Amino acid sequence: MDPATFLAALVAMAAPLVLAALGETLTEKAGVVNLSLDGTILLGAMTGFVVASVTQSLLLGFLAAGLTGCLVAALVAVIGVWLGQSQVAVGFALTFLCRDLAYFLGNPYARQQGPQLATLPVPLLADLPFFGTVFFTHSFIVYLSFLATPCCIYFLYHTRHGLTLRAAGENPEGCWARGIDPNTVRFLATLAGGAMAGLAGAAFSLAVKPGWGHPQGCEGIGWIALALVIFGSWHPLRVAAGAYFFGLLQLLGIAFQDSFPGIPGQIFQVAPFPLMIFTLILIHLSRNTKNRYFAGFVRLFGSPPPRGLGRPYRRP
Amino acid sequence: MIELANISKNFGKVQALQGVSLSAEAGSIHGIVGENGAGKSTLMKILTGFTSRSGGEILCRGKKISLDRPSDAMRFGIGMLYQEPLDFPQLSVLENFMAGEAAFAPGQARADLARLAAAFGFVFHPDNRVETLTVGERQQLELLRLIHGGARLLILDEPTTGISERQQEQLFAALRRLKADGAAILLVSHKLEEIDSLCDTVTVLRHGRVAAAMRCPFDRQALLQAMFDSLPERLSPPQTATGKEPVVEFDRVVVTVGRAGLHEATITVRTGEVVGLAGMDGSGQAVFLKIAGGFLPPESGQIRRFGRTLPNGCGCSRDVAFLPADRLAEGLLPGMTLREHHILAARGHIFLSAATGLAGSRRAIDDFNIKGHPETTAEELSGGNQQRLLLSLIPDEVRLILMENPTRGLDVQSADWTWQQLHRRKAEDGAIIFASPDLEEIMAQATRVVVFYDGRIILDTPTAATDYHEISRAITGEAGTTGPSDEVGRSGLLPD
Amino acid sequence: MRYVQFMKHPLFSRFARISVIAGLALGGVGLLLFTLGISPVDIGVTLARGSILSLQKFGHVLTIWIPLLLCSCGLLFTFRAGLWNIGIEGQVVFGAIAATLLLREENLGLPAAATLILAHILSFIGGGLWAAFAGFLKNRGGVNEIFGGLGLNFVAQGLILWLILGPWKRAGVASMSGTEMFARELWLSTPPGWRLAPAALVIACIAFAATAVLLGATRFGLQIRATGINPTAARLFGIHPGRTGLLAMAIGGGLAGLAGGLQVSCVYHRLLPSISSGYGYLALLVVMLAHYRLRPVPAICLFFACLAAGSIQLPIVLKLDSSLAGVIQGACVVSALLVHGLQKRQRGEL
Amino acid sequence: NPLNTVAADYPFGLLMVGPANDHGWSQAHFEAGQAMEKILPGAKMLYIDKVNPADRPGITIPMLVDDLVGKGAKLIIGNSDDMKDGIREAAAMHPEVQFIHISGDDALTGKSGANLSNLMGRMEYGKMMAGFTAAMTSTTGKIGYLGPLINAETRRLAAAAYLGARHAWVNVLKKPAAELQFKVNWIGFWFNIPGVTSDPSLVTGSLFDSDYDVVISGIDTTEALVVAGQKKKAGKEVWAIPYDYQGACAVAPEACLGVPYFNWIPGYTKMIGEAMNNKWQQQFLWLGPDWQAINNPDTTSIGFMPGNAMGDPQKKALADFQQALAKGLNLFSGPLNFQDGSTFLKAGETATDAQVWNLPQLLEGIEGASK
Ligand SMILES: Nc1ncnc2c1ncn2[C@@H]1O[C@H](COP(=O)(O)OP(=O)(O)OP(=O)(O)O)[C@@H](O)[C@H]1O
Ligand SMILES: Nc1ncnc2c1ncn2[C@@H]1O[C@H](COP(=O)(O)OP(=O)(O)OP(=O)(O)O)[C@@H](O)[C@H]1O
Ligand SMILES: [Mg+2]
Ligand SMILES: [Mg+2]
Repeated sequence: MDPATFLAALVAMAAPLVLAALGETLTEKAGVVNLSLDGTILLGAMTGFVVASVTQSLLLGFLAAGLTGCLVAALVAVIGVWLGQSQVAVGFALTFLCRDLAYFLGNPYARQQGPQLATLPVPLLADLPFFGTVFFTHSFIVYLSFLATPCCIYFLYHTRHGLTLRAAGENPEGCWARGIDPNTVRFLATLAGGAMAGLAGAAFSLAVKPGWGHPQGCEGIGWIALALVIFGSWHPLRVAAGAYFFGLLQLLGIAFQDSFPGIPGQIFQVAPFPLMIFTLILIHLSRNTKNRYFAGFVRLFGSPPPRGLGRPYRRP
Repeated sequence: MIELANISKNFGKVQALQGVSLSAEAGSIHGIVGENGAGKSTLMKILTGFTSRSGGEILCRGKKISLDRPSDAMRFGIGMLYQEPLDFPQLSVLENFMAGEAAFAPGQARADLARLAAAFGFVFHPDNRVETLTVGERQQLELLRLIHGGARLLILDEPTTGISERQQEQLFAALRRLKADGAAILLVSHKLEEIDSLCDTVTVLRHGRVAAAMRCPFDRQALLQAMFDSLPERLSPPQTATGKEPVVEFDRVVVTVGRAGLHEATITVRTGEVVGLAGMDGSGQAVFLKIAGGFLPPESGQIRRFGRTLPNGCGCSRDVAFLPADRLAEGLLPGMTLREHHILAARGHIFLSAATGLAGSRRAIDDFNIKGHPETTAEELSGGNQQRLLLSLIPDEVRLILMENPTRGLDVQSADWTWQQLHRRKAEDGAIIFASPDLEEIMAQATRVVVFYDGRIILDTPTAATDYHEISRAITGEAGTTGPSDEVGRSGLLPD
Repeated sequence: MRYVQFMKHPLFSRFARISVIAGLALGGVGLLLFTLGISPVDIGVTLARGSILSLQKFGHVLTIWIPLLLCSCGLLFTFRAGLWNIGIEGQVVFGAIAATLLLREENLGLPAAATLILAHILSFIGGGLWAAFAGFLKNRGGVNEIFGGLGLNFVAQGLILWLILGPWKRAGVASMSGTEMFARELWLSTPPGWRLAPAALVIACIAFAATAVLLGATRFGLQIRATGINPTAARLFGIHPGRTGLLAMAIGGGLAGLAGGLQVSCVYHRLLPSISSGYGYLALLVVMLAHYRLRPVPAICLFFACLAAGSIQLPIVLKLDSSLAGVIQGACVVSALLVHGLQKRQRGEL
Repeated sequence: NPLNTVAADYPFGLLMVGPANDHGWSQAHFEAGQAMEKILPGAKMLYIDKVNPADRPGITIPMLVDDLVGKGAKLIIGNSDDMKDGIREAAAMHPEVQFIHISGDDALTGKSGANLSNLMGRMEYGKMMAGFTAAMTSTTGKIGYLGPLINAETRRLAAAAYLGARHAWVNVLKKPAAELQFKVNWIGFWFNIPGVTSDPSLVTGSLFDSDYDVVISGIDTTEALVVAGQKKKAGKEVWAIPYDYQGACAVAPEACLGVPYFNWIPGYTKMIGEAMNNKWQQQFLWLGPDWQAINNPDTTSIGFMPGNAMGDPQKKALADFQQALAKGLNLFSGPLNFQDGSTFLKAGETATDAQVWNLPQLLEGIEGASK
């Protein structure tokens, strides 16, 4: 197939993953691990589809999905941030609660016809020779995923609130000493991340894999997103790159199915995880090494996690 | 300018502050001194709203103000340099400088940082990560940030622990300048010469209460008096024959952890010795003990225990016992009962029943009269009883006992009793090394005193050959006798 | 928030807490059903009918209870050592693979019984090694056991897919529906009329007893606990935190692997991609709900197993989706966390 | 004739591998089962859907059979090749109950007792029509086949589709056989199991993106048609041919060329009817279309429902093709080679049922894995 269509397919299929992974990046930058991503995405996909097909309004569908994501995230934040319980525990429990809730509530709407997001080519740009096809012939959610990365970077590294957010994840005490309540920051960051995960869900059920069912087809994406955040070592650019890289792997997996009959294509679906572990090991070694060049080299594509990640803050 | 009216604070059952009052005047530097755990930091943190207070009021220019959170304090121009730097190591200098500011203007901030740094003679690369800075530089950065934030009342909590002479000069110059500009400064310090050279007034805290308040020039004697409990007249140290064979040998040991780390420590402790480590918190005693115990590998230099070079990693060998200062956090297993502690400490016992170790722990409870029963969990014990428990866990075959604040939180007679226990414990061929903020204790129990200052062994002498004043002076940094440590090592062996 | 005051009460006992948690969870789900116009009572009755009200169905409940209990025991070891072994799912899979390695061999020349015993030992070792690997990554590679374990779960999943579609596929067939069935004599024997192998039940009970003894009544168990509570202090007692943690991981993984072995030897009689049936993850929920204590585990496992087995009746009888079971399980755990957190507040620890 | 004898209350169980509303394989069975309740007075269906280890972890066929039998089921249908082992085991456990295993052949191979029969439709014809339509429609001459797992049945059907396509290409359109590309992509199971199978949407998408403009679905669910519909909306000239279920086109009519489907009513009526009247005997039924009325729900076992997207010329050509088949045209006739080049049928030979049923390999001219 010609590269343009290939890349177009790639960016389209990676769109929800990018959104979810970036959302989680925001959350973790603020020092909170929201492990419930996989469930959130499914629940978002379900609400998005159901609301959209009941109200026949895609907009409402996406809004509902985002809101659902917020709600789940709020639970994580209340229990994991304010009640000081293990964020991993609550996130994990919610993963499964949300997944099954989605299947249960969505069952009556399973495999029904619902509205789909139409592609809207950008008037002039779409006619560009190569880039037109790759970038400007998609649905709005894909455009959103394009915008998400720069927006995230701008927010995190070029705005006051972004700085505050990173500060809260880095050292909550220091944040508090500077007159900012880290728990509030964390709460908001978690909500934001959850909302993006919810949107990602709707992106599946209304655009990428239209429709709802058991399975919907986006199962497991949440875990991938979590892995990508680490693989991209908490930098939006690297995380997004990781998401596209993952998409690439999957498409190649299909393309080469015949070339390597020995290797089932779906093996490529687990590729991000070994990579994630590898990244973590590298970062660890670079931390403990005396060799400054190696350390510097690793810093290029890997940085340590926020210092306060997963550590609840309580005022003395 | 700002006034604190009988502030009190308790952490759970620990009463950190009781009815403390003090005031800071514009254009003056106010010193706060006191032994470790006196409540200095807590008081300051309350003034910045970092810590909530249990009682008392804060007044600004005479009228009560509500000051419950740092943001309030910032509105009143109160800024604090915390004892343990509260900055963001992985963020850049510039970001640290900007964090928490109302406006976000990197360009502007960069310029301001450069300007201020120049004005105070500091040097910063705005884009370096803060974790690459030294403690001193991090403090300087914080200071500039506070000034930039328009702080009119500056609080500095032990700003000079672990920074170089030069940085100290720079810092003091800066402080004098700020004072001249009419800022009010609260300076927490353990180093009396700093107080002397900088402060106009000083308040002494002890056990969370104001022990004294003075104006400069200070009577050093009275100050020490107020800081530490009543000055003892020379007690005669216990007469224990100092054997010849070495128990612990340090040879040019260097580490850089802790507030001050340890610089080229060389010392030999021989059988029969009871060595008291004096010095302000974080001057190196704790690190010294951890290394001797084998819990912290030295970065350079050599350690031999009983003539054998230590293997790195877990130093757990059955002839050494270590009693850490923070009992619950480092020494005991909260949630586990006394019985379980004793089972773990003792040998044998593969399979356990409800009765296992019961007799043992009962005996220990009686011997060390711990106020608890075998099924009491460690965190339920009071501070003193936790210490008793730790003592009771020392195995019999132990030849070297290492202790941080062995009698912290013990009343007088149980302290004495504890020491009897310890001396009895110390086999003829063993030794005890302990750190204590309480000079009285050192003078009374140690056969040899080693004083640490900024990670260096500044004084090392038989107790008999020194006196209280020399030691307390050495503790605050002014030592006549900073001889080369190997010679000091020998001096430790002088028969008295 | 009535139950908050309730919790302030000094007499707030464990029993009271349990009832609060259950009330919160079941009440919540009940409310949901009610708003959907479904009668919670019908649901309850159907679930009960489908699980405990018939001997045969109870057999099915037990077939779920066994692997669930094994995994939960494994998790008790790791949680005691302060490790969050989310990698347990992969350890179950690995155990299953290890057992299959032996069971699919036609001409091994061993008596069936010996093969079976060997296979289960192998499954224990397989799971143990996979877990130890996660522990090793933590100790040496600084990879947090949560992310490491999660990663290894998916690696194991990839491995099993490759085996089933590659080296171990049926002759002329390439299907995710699994490998060839094992020879009849290599099925863990079930008496006529029974629906589960008594041997499996015995293994599970022994495993639980062993866990109880090891953790509750041996020096080793005490050392694991010490490591989990306070590694720094543990070293003062002559314990190597790293090593002890690794050992705990290995044992925990081994039990999970055993569960996987039983899945192939007496439930499916072949290896399939979803061999773990998600029991590893479910066990994590069980142990969380038990608040990491040993005693409640068998009961909670039974409760969860009943839900899982009974939920089959929902589509048949009430035309509802079975996933309601998962909703109830999840709701229980979340409300447990909520209650524990609120209590922490009450105690002023926050 | 079993139809006009009123039997007593007769519950029968239906185990469906997928959801009862999958617009595919399982729904076809489900609706046939419902029809039984009308056609055979007294017959009453008990059903469980999503019967597969991924959707129902820890639940095995014997367990479910126990349950259905407990609810009084006298006959049980297992509708998936995936259930072969389970049904065999359950049949051994419950000799008093009759079992119908769809798409299996235990009754032929004698791997099971007398209480287990097999039922299947001669879908090769349907697939031939699908392939035929695809080739008649394709502008690029590249036809994709979205395969499930690989076994004799799926090889048989893929091959049939290919033969139909080649017939259209060579004998109707008179184009050189070499210009026809026919590629099979297997996903690994009958429907998408995330993380286990390849994602059918992605596979279909990548087929369309590499200029395969018609995709014939061999899996139970409708992803292929959904994706085709999306691409159509995005302005791409592509089509899909779903599978299994008469109403499958509804998912995206504008992209649907038609659907070869199963109609299980005749088969069920015969087998269940006989069982109800205690005339059960073990048998292997492989029922074909009713060539007179290929879409007659009462008589035909497989059919082909033309879709909105099929052009009139294609419709006409298809009608002729169906005539020819009815007259006995057999596309499984030599010379035919296997994928590896070895001969399957020499010139003049025609394949026996057994040869077609157990097709060991794909045919020469088909891209894609054979095993
Ligand atoms: N967060 C806390 N939780 C519990 N107790 C605390 C906490 N912070 C301080 N304390 C206790 O309050 C008392 C005063 O502590 P504080 O840090 O103010 O002493 P300090 O005078 O600053 O000692 P140092 O000279 O070592 O800094 C000590 O007994 C300490 O153990
Ligand atoms: N975490 C706890 N849980 C239950 N009881 C506790 C806990 N901490 C302390 N107690 C009980 O409260 C009593 C008072 O504790 P506290 O530490 O104030 O004693 P104390 O006056 O400091 O005695 P000491 O002089 O020995 O330190 C202790 O005797 C102990 O039995
Ligand atoms: Mg202090
Ligand atoms: Mg006390």
